[in-house]
Amino acid sequence: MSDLFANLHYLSFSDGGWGWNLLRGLASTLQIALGAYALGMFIGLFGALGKLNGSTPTRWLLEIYTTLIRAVPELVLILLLYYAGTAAINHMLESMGFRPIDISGLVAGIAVLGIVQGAYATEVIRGAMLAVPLGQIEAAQAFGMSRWKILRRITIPAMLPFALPGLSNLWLIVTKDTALLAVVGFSELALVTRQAAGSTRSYLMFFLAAACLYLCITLISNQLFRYLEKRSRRGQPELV
Amino acid sequence: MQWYWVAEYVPKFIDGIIITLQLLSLSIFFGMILAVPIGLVQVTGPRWLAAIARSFCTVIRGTPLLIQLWLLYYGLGSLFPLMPEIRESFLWPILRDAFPYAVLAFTLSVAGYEGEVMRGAFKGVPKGELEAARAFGMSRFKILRRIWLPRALQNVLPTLAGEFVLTLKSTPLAATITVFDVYGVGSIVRQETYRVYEPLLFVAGIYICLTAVIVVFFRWLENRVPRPA
Amino acid sequence: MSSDTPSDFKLHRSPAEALIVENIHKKFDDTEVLRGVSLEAHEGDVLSIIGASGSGKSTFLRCINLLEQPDEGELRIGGEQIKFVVKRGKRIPADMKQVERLRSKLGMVFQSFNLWSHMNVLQNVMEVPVQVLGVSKAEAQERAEHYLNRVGLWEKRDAYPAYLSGGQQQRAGIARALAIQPRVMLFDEPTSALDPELVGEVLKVIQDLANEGRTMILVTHEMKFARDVSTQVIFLHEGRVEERGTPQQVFYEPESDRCRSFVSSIH
Amino acid sequence: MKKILTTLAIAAVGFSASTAMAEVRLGLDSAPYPPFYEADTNGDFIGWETEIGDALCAAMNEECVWVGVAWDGIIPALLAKKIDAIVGSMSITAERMKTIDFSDKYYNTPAAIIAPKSSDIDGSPESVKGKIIGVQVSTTHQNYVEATYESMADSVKTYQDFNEHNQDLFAGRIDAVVGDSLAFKDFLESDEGANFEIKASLSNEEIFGLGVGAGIRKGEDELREKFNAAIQQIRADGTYDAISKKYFDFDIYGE
Repeated sequence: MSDLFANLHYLSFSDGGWGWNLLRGLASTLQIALGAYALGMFIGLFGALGKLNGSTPTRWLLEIYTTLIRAVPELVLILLLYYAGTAAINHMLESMGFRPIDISGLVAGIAVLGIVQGAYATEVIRGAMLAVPLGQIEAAQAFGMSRWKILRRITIPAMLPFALPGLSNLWLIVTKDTALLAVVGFSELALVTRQAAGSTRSYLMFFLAAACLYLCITLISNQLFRYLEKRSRRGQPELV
Repeated sequence: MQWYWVAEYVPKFIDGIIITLQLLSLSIFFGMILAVPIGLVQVTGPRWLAAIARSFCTVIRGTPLLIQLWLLYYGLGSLFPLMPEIRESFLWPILRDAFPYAVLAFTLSVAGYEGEVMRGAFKGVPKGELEAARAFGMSRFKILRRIWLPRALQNVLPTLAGEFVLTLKSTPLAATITVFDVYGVGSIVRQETYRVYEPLLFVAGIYICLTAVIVVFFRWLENRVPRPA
Repeated sequence: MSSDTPSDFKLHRSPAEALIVENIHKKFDDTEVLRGVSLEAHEGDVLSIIGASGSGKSTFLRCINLLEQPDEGELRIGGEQIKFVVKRGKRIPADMKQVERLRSKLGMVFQSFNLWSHMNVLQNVMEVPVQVLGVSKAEAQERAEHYLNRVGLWEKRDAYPAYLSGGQQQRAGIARALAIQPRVMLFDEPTSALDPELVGEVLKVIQDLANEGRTMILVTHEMKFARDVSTQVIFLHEGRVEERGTPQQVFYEPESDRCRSFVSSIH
Repeated sequence: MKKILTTLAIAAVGFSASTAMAEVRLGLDSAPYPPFYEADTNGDFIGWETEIGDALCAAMNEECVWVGVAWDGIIPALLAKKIDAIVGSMSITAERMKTIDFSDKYYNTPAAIIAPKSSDIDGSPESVKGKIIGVQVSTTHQNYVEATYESMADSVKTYQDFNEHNQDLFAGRIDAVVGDSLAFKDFLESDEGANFEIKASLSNEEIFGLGVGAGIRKGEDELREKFNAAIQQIRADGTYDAISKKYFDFDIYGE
């Protein structure tokens, strides 16, 4: 235990301390998480619309997508998409006569986690859209709103209160899933922690420090989502 | 795509599947045993105990499992040399092995997530049913055993399959602390054959099958247990 | 009212004492819900408690089997006095074992049925005899089937509560209470949660039980029913007994104005 | 919705901006492997091998960037064109040559087995009987352990990261570690490593190969030739020795 505190200077922000590096790792973690979350939402929104209104083949494809993604461990998916995904894209580009592109670790990380998030988001948003009373949408149709406008003005705002608990959960999942990118060597908080721990051999301290940083993200996010949920629920009685 | 290696590695994959299933069943078993009291004290326990249980759930759910796993394995491991007496103790053969750390980490994880689920489940049992049990003279413990707990478990049953699939999907992390589960065996194949995608696809296929088994099992279980409409 | 009933008195009244409640007070926060309510039931009595909503009649019934702890007052069930102690300013039963034993002599029927939804009807009825009274499974099943037959629910014994109508659920609830072979049956507005067309089947079962000579305490809104089955009617108002007597007295010759205007609704 | 679209737009711009392929991306293990390479507290890679790599790039007249990847995924990363060359202490072996090409060697140091000072392990297969041996995955050292020790030892544990088997050796979970003799130096000189020592130097050309070279995708002979030329050049002009002197007191190039 004394060991734990004797090495506290490794956490400092001055020379020889890993403080800044940990914060940089935290910044990459947040960057990936935000990017992947946004991508996941995007996929989720259109995935949900596709599942609800799409043609039969679309629905089948989406069903396969959500089922497979939710049945395979994230770690395996990340490795598969990380290595195979970029290779496949480049292969495709080359066969189409384009130059291969350099997909940075950041973009790859965002894409991989975003695709995983998308599967879960599709289900959450689909469920929420189903919970919106049909009458509200019919009313909008009756007043001559276009499909896109109905989606933007009525369906999305009306489903948000139903979707937010699930979506906030997804955000917490994606922030933690970023740690898996450490296994492919992407430099985010978990990997920086591992490097720092390996270099200084202060394993306990650095992993505790990282755990605290992740916990901070969670706690702050919880507050934020609580506020958002309250706002999105304006004009509605308490959900039971 | 080349699959020539599959036959050679089948025995290793079977070992890996056994390790994965052991990891899964042990951590779910111990995790649920912990989750029940963690959920219960948050609903009915003394305030200090409820606070401890709540903090436990927050910490477990708020930090990545990978970090928890490394913290337990490498973090605790770094303390052993400071305590030579541990190496003399009968526990050393257990503490030395990586598998128990994986079980511990996943158990705590299941306890944290399912503790939260159980809290909701206990809370969701209609007050009237508990009151009826009290009115007929059941003791507190008997009410818990005969009415409250079965009802709470019945409440969570539809969500359990999903939760267990999530646990299954997190077991590959154990490979990062030298436990050779299905994923770990897949990694060996990747290293030895220099094939990247095929072993990963094979591993993904195994997990899909395991997931299907869990889902089908719970569907069967659910059909055996009546649901209030 | 003496808590020491002389044996000659008992002989004189012939039926034995079943339940004696004395001077119950109950406060929720600062609201006094019960301000000294007493009641005496002997074997074979059917006591109806009537009153407006909020008059405290349900709370009173719940105090009898200590689902609520009375702040003051005494309870005797089958001649056994419940002991209380004061802990941290709260009056609580001294001996939970005693409470549990006495509760198992009171068959409670709830407004919202409160059947255990993870057990089928038969299991619901067998549960307390087996688990609390220590009756053997075989005997409990025999008993349960007997009482289910009584309430006309024998065919539904394997059904789960969620698949029964409200009236059937309440009849199952009555069978559950009967199966413990209680000293006293307690009914807490047994028909209030039912659709009007289902009220009749439940009232009929209760009526039969009354005719059989069971000791019952009944909190109800069904005035006509109370008038027809009761041996005694108690009118509660703001936590006090405003009027007490035979149905004839309470419904047709009430002394209190409040009672008169309340019961006028059934004429 | 607007926000989501904006974020996606930004991501797309970042995506297209990164399509330029001007620089050579040199891949190494993200995990520290001193004194050859490790990330410093700023997150930059430092060490003997990164200095040599920078010198090679200067000699080749190329812009280079260092990219940390997971060791067990470093060949897939090369094949997936996430990196252009592996400059991360990868030994040239026949097995790897089936999948990738190598430049000429740029260093060669012996492998070693380390164990507690009190241990009677002497490097022979008999001496590891009943012991647990740790080794990093996807290394020549792993191949050596499997070929030489696995049948005798209690078990072999493989690790993702060089430091993690050292940590487990320190924690007493394993009895010996096989790895690069120079890479052990840092550990053996630390407080944690004080109770351990090199028990034996291990040699087996067939397994350990001909030394460490830069790993390159098959078919990219032009880049390989450039590396070879650059290695010759820095050997000849004294750059190689100047860098090595800062880290080692002997010739790391080997005979």
